Amino acid sequence: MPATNKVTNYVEIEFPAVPENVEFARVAMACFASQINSFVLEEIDDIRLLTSEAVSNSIIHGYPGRPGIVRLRATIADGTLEMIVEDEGRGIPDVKRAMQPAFTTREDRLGMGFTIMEALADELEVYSEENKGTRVVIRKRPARSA
Amino acid sequence: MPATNKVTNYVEIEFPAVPENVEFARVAMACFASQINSFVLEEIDDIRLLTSEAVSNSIIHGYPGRPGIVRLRATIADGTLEMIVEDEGRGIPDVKRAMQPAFTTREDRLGMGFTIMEALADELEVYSEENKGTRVVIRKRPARSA
Amino acid sequence: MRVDIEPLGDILLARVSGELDLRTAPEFRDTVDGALERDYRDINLLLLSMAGVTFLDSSGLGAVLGRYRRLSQRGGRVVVCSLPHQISKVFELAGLFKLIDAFDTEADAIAALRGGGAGCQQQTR
Amino acid sequence: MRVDIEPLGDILLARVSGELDLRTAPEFRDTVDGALERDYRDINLLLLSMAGVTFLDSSGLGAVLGRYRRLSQRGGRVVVCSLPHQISKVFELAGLFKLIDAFDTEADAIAALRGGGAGCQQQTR
Ligand SMILES: Nc1ncnc2c1ncn2[C@@H]1O[C@H](COP(=O)(O)OP(=O)(O)O)[C@@H](O)[C@H]1O
Ligand SMILES: Nc1ncnc2c1ncn2[C@@H]1O[C@H](COP(=O)(O)OP(=O)(O)O)[C@@H](O)[C@H]1O
Repeated sequence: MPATNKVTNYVEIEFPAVPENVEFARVAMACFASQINSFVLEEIDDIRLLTSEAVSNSIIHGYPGRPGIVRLRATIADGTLEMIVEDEGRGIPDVKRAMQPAFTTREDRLGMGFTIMEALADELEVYSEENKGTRVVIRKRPARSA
Repeated sequence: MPATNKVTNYVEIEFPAVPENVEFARVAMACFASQINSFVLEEIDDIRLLTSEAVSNSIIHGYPGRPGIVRLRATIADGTLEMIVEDEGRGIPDVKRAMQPAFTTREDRLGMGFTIMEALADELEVYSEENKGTRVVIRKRPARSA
Repeated sequence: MRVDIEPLGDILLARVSGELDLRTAPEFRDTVDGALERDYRDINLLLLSMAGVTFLDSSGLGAVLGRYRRLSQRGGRVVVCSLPHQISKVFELAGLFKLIDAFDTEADAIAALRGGGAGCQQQTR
Repeated sequence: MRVDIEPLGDILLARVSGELDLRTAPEFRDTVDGALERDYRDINLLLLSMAGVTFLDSSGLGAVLGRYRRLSQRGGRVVVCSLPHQISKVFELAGLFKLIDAFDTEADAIAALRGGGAGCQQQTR
């Protein structure tokens, strides 16, 4: 069914920033992404990982020890998946620095979330403003097009 | 983990009314519902079916031959799952009649969607207004509580 | 969703697997009708073998019932077999077993179709 | 997520399965630390056998690295084995193989831990 590659489709999802919802977000994104038939299983696994890293960051760093909401918007256009993960949390004062390998503001963490995302995404954009929130844009295309 | 039964959690999902998204809605609801640990596999299957019937109705009957949006809101409170499936479509002139077994306005269909939903849900409420839209509220509790 | 068609003399066996819903029902219909109307016009007994069906809702039932109506019109018959528990439950809820006979196995269904039996070996539900 | 603990003399074998993420990492940590600090205080070699792990992200890696740090402090050692391809990929991307040796099988890992080898039988990735 190569036709799906031209269809534009989207989903918008909103949920509270609690660890219970990270798995939900992964499953939802993996299922939505599989509408692009030319994604192979390993790419769907990459999408699960990308989702998990971005959503976990919003929960831990965006709303540390306080309630909040995470928004997820995924779009399929021209055979490319775009995922936007957004919070209205604490924000990142220095995005460039935050994206460096091993940089973390929590000592129980690795600081490798953004590094993993950069490795797996075709494109990664991070927009953030202190005390306003963070928006992570991830684009992924099938390596083998249909 | 019986604690999850007291947690209140929710997800809100929005997507275009196209057949491609029925499977997505099913998978998302099944995954979210499984946060209630005492649901057995057959009950999760029932939730997939309930979701499929309500979302398919919004797509076929709510927006016949035209684009539209379906909204899904699922909430977990006190160990009960509540799902709200909503469209801003054509609406149902006579809900009571529409819910009768074998009633359908499309001859290629069975008219058993609402009958199936009534059988599987603990509670089913249908609110509709002509040319405004339809809202289906489904509640389901695990038969064996945790 | 996938349909594998196999002619067994006077019977057309269609093995269905995957999810049969609003999205996939048209493909199911086209494959089965295509086989009956193009490749096997002399066959009017259809056996839908559903062991591999992982999901079916009322849109899927509608597609099954559509085949039943078409074949009934030309004096044929449709039966189903090997229904997983959840699929059997949907047939039951929708009252479809009143119209379409169900059997536990392909062999049972084939025997009944050839014997012209009314489906007394019907699957325990 | 599930951790099954089995003492093998001087080695504590922990077989991990399921999804290791932000939600399940605390349970993993508590189970492994509980075993090392309560039930098997004399053991300071930990083998994490991960054949059954179906998902792991940087929160899961953090939980693995936390056990490595704790055991290193008391002169112990942590190694991993039987990593599924996708899990191995996450370890690799995060550079964790620089700190933690990986082996193809439990037997390889046990031999290396007992021989005190530095991990030259490291899993091909
Ligand atoms: N959504 C977010 N809101 C606020 N800060 C964030 C967010 N995402 C990332 N950060 C900041 O960027 C740092 C690096 O993130 P990352 O590379 O994912 O590593 P880690 O999550 O292990 O700290 C975090 O420690 C945090 O300070
Ligand atoms: N979301 C909706 N919007 C408009 N009409 C609806 C909607 N859902 C159901 N209906 C009406 O109710 C009837 C019965 O629905 P249902 O029992 O699900 O059977 P079927 O979908 O097979 O027709 C439909 O034929 C349609 O006229």
